[in-house]
Amino acid sequence: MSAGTGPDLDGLPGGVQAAVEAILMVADEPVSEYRIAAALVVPVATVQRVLDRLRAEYDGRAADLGYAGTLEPRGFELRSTGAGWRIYSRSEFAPVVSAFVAEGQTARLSQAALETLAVVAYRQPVSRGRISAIRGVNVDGVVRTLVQRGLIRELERDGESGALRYGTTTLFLEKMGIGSLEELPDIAPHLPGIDQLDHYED
Amino acid sequence: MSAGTGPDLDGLPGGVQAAVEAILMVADEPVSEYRIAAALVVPVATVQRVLDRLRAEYDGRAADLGYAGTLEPRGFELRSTGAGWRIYSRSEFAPVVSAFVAEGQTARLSQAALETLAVVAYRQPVSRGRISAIRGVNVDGVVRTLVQRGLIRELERDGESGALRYGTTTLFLEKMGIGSLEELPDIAPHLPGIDQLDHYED
Amino acid sequence: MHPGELPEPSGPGGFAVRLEDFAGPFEVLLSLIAKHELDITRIALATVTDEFLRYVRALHDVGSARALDEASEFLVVAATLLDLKAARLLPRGEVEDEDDVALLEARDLLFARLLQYKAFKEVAGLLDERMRAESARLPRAVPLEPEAAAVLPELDWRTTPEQLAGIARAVLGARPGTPAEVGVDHLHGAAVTVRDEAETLVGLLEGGVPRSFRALVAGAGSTLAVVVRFLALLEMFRDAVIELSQDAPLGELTVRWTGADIGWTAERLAADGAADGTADAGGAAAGAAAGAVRGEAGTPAGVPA
Repeated sequence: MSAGTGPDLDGLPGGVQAAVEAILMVADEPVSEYRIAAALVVPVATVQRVLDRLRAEYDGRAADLGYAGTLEPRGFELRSTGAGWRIYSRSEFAPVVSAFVAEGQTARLSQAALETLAVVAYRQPVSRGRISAIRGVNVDGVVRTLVQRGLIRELERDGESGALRYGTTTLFLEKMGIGSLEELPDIAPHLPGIDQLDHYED
Repeated sequence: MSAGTGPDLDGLPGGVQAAVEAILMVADEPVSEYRIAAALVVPVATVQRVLDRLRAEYDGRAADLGYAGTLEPRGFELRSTGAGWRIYSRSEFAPVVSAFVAEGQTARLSQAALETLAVVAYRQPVSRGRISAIRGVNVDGVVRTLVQRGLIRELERDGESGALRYGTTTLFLEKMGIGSLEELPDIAPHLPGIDQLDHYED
Repeated sequence: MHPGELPEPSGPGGFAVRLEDFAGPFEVLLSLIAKHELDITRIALATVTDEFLRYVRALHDVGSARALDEASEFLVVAATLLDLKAARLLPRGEVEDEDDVALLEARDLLFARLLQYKAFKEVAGLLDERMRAESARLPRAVPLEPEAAAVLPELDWRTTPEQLAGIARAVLGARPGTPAEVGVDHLHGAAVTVRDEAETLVGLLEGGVPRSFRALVAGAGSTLAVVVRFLALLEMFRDAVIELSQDAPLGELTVRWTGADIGWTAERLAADGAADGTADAGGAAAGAAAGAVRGEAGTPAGVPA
């Protein structure tokens, strides 16, 4: 199955499937099937098939795998977003798992932080002045908190006003479990006509 | 199986075994069977049994598990060291894992990594939370890179907050061409008093 | 309104109001106003506020942690409603009047602002839900095993101890949140000082020939320089080294030098402390006109370009 130049996966215990698993184990960010295929020197379609199979296996979906009996779900799951594939602990075990992840566990965001984050997510690149105008309060402290949490970051300065503008980070996408900003929930149903909003220039 | 005060593991998919797996999959340092037992509120002997079983399962040792057929080994394995248990990619797959890791890595430290390294060098022992507060961004990924590069390492946990703290390594001294931390150029006159820095507790 | 009746906390929606035209949750009131189904001018905001205060007090009495949250949220919404109402109550007159057009736009803006704020609030709720659901799963992000770490490309190290110390100074010195001084690096534009501009003006006027203000600022080169030159003229007028004359309102402003015999020089502005062009050209002009802006001459002034 493997091309001549790649490692001899068929000779290894568990074959291609185990090789894909081995890579997933060391990835510390979502990985695409293309990167996996490149490392293993196997066709992307093969990797795609293996990933789908692994996901079903971890979820305990015996029927999808063609097994007659039942299959226990594993304590972890394989998830795919636009950014790629990644191993997560299964959500049901959140209460027992959180104690073991040293830091990086973030406390819940305040209502003010959430609203500011929403404005940045949907209006980026956006300056603090504009966020303030929308929220009707000073947002300096909240913006700082969001930057410290790694959820938003400073982007370029606005050409005209020179104001620093902010956008969301890949960590934000991760926390939302999405691969790109296009996957954000649609805001349109909540908004008045977009033409009205365009009055809100800084 | 679980005691009255613990989480209801039997009601969760995969039971105690999946709960242990969930912890092992995302713990970012080796964990002992005692810590797992405490978190799950089950006897240590039970955790020990589950760990042995998981290891046999990952290794594909069907006979040890009482299975009649064969079992494919997984791409990961459970290893036990003095510090505890950890899931690693299976050692046979080192070549493909290496191919994956080496691609997409650069030989130079990023500016973000250098800044974080400078903070650790001059403020050690220091926690990730505090580095984050000083740099104003999330530093989890960068700290991981520096640990992987052998330039910083985990020290003791902070007595009060329990946060892991980091310090530089002898490799760092070697790279800098100095014999000890005392030889680092003095930056004190340019800094605010240490009492002011203490605002940055995690 | 029915005095004596406590508005009831109505589930997660919270605050409800009872008015002549409307009784129900506050959220519904807002959406009716937004949809133009209820005239904002008919709502007695004071009544709404009174009811709200009683509602929050009731929450507080039962020890609900929501009291503070709800209060601050209400303040934002109430302020917007008040703006909205003020705009609606102002006489509009004929639409030909430019001021009226501006007012109408302001009203529309307020509507949009209210709606937009509500939209982001709703979406913030969605983000919260999503992130909470997501945080139940933790991604695997563990340090590389030693074998895999060994294959990382050899580190290309070029940083000297002095460079690292420089980085440390920069990072540890510039702490977020408590800047030692207000950053002005976002203000670009050449430095223009009152003293320098006064010197230029003296050069133009010294011969004794009266010149128009228009001529004096003709070579200024930027709006900022024009503003600072104007400030310099105010300073010179205060020191009685120039005379100003204007034949008719909005007519040509003529400037004449009278300071030759008292030996006035622009250096004096440095010694005295003189008006200083500040960051905002408009603000500086307004301030100077009111005689309010005092500062140190020689301080660079800048405006957003």
